[in-house]
Amino acid sequence: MIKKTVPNVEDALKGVASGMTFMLGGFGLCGIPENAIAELVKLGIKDITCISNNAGVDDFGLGLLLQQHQIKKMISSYVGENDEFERQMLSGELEVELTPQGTLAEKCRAAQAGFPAFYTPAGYGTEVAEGKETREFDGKMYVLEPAYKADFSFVKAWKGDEAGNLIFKGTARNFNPCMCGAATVTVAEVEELLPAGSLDPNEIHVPGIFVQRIFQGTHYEKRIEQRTVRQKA
Amino acid sequence: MIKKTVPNVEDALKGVASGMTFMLGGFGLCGIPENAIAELVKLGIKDITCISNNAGVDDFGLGLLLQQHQIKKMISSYVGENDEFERQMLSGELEVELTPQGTLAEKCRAAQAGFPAFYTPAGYGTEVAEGKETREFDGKMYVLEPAYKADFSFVKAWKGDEAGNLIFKGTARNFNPCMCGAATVTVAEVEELLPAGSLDPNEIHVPGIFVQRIFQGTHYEKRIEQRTVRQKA
Amino acid sequence: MLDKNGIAKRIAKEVKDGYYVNLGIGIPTLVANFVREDISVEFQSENGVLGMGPFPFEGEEDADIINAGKQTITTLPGASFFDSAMSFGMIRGKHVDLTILGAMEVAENGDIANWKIPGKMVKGMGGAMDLVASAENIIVAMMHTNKAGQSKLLKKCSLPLTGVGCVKKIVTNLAVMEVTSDGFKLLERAPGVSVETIVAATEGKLVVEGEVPEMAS
Amino acid sequence: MLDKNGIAKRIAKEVKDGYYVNLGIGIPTLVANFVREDISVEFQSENGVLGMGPFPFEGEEDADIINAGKQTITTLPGASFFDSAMSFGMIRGKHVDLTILGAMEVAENGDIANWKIPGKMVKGMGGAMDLVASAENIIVAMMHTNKAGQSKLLKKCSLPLTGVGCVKKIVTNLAVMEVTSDGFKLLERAPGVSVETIVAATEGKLVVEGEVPEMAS
Repeated sequence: MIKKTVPNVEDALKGVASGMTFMLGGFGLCGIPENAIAELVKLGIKDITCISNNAGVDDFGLGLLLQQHQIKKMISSYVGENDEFERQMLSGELEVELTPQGTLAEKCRAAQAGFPAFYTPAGYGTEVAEGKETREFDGKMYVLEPAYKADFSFVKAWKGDEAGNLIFKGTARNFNPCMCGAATVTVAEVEELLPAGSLDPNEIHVPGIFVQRIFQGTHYEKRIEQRTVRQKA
Repeated sequence: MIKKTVPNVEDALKGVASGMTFMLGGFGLCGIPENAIAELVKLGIKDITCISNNAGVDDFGLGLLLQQHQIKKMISSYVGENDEFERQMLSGELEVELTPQGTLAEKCRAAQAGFPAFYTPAGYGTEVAEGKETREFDGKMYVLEPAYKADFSFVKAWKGDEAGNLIFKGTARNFNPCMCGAATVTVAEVEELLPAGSLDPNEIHVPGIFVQRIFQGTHYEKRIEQRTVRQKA
Repeated sequence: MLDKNGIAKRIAKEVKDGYYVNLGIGIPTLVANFVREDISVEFQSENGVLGMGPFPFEGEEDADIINAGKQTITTLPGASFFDSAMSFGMIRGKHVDLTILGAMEVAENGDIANWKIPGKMVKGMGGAMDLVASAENIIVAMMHTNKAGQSKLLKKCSLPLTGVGCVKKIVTNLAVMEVTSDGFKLLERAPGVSVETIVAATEGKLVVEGEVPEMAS
Repeated sequence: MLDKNGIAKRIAKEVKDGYYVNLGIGIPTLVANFVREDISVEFQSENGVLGMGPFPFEGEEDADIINAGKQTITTLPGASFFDSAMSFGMIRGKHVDLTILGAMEVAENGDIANWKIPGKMVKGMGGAMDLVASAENIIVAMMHTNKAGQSKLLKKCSLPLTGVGCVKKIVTNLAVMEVTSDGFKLLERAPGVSVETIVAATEGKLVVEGEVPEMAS
């Protein structure tokens, strides 16, 4: 068994530097790598490019990095929950590349699985396809989208083991599996870090081969963006 | 919940006909849809095209369909365990399309996920790439491979529920998940068919949306091709 | 004239037994409340869940179980969770039978715009571009006119597109329309709404053939 | 001269701490027996398992747990199972550090042929074409000559190729060679084998520089 555990978030993020490109898992605030983001804020590195479906909210998630003006460019599908984001974007401080959500997921998966590019129908005929190669297959038009290239992937799982194997909970899975192994270094933080052999090999969502470093996360806030309930009848 | 259960293999295979293209899960004899294959033999349909990583052995798996001369064409990556297969191929009775194993898996996944084609490095510079479009990305050469088109997918899982959700065991998973939803109709046979709600939604390998019909399989032989053991020390 | 619930209720009639349905944010989300109880339907949310149930009871919310609108949800028996790549595999691979979403503008050829107002608002397309580029069956739920009273059913969209020629049906507060090669074909009038009112509120070509029935309630 | 186990033992020295390794059928399978016990290595099998262990004890075989050679296997703590698409994602995505496989022919430019003898034998390429097209580090384990005594290290492969310019190193019963832009570079002689014997058994260009050491045992 190849051991991937590191003692803490500081060791897990060794090597991150200004100007790098990061992938960050999560959908909204669900399943985001809270510990890695907090450490990136602490490290104060600048000019980061972030590939993340969303940009957090003003005071949590990637919003924390936006507040500190650490992000140069965001690559996302939806950024509608963040006033500071909107301000920086409209003022031109922040570069933004909006990408269809399925395309974003697949550009990560392509990087993970060694595909240089893929054809998707999403965005054909829209400004998303401007300047991109398009092509017809069986009478339908597709856009050629290249795989992402990133320096680090930061993902968050529910359970993990020393071998780097990961299991996610509910919809906190989202982009996290697609981003594992899609960057030069994949750093996984988990709610529960277990010895090798604790997880059923049948139930593993991401095999450890896609993960370079894994650590036990702490102080998960797991904030809910839209608490929605129904009344008891 | 949308119910996918059918009472038996006869109902599960309604609509199969001579001349159709089928995908069949399994690697060697591991994880093959034994019940569906037996029923295809019984139905006696002819001129089938089979997409399956292997072609079974002389007297089991797809070998049973070969014996009856029901197969017109095999699309596989490895066919080296079957004398009758070799005889039919060399005599020209059987058409054979050999495809790299990873390409075969991805051609199924592409059909499942709505990708018309993809670029893979496998087979570049070999006869597998003859007549196919090739292309350079970042200094490396790739071959364009189209998604498969099939009428039925026959897969075999360990556990399944009424909603068509599937869980596989060990390496019997192999091509089965990639083939679900990759044909017009996906038929899953399972060792254990359970009521909806019996499976943990986190542990499902194939969501029921990719499966049209599911049934409780019977009499699994699960033959071992290469029984290999070590001696107790 | 219909309110938002009325629009959702009318669209719910388009949901058939055995359908997997993806509901967008806003009016589409309300559709789930009106689907007939004697048919089997499963709701997919592109953030990675199939078999969504109602919102949780107070105190039972789970931060790890949300829908694409970031709302806390529950799951029903037979539900499953999966990653974003597989989720969009379901969508792109046409396994989802019906997509219901909102729009800022729809053109008479089926073009849709719903993600960007240049210089004013850029929230992003989320999963909408994948959904409209893939689904065979796309219904738009929206008000017939915008807040300034201008028609949202146009000859040609003025805003950046989300998808081209993809919308099949539109249900607004005033009418039910089908997108045909001749333009918007008026199928039903909302209760108490005249054909003239609908014609006046529609900038794009509206095809009115014979007697247009009032929507059944 | 080395026997099959000797070849496997020599190749095992190429396996470094932290490597994920894919072993082909035949001699490569034997490599697992000789890997140093003080390093951490995981074996991947392309049919969908990472963390393979030894063969099971008699009576403990499980038909659902096999390797790519269809042999019954066991798994070690930290193992995982996955589908074929993900398995080849590991391979194509260069997550597997070392691939060891057999060959019928290797050319001096690194071409390899190992899946077909036209008109005689067509077993198929299995996962070999994916492996050789993707891996950065490919070692071939084979006999230096075929049963007819002809060299398997050629100027140019005569059989249909499995991959082009991909082999990095070759370990045979006679020698260890590296593929360079100048041809096969002789690195080590098998015990008791002279440079002359290796030269005579090699049809392709063999680069011999200075004193070629005998393999350390």
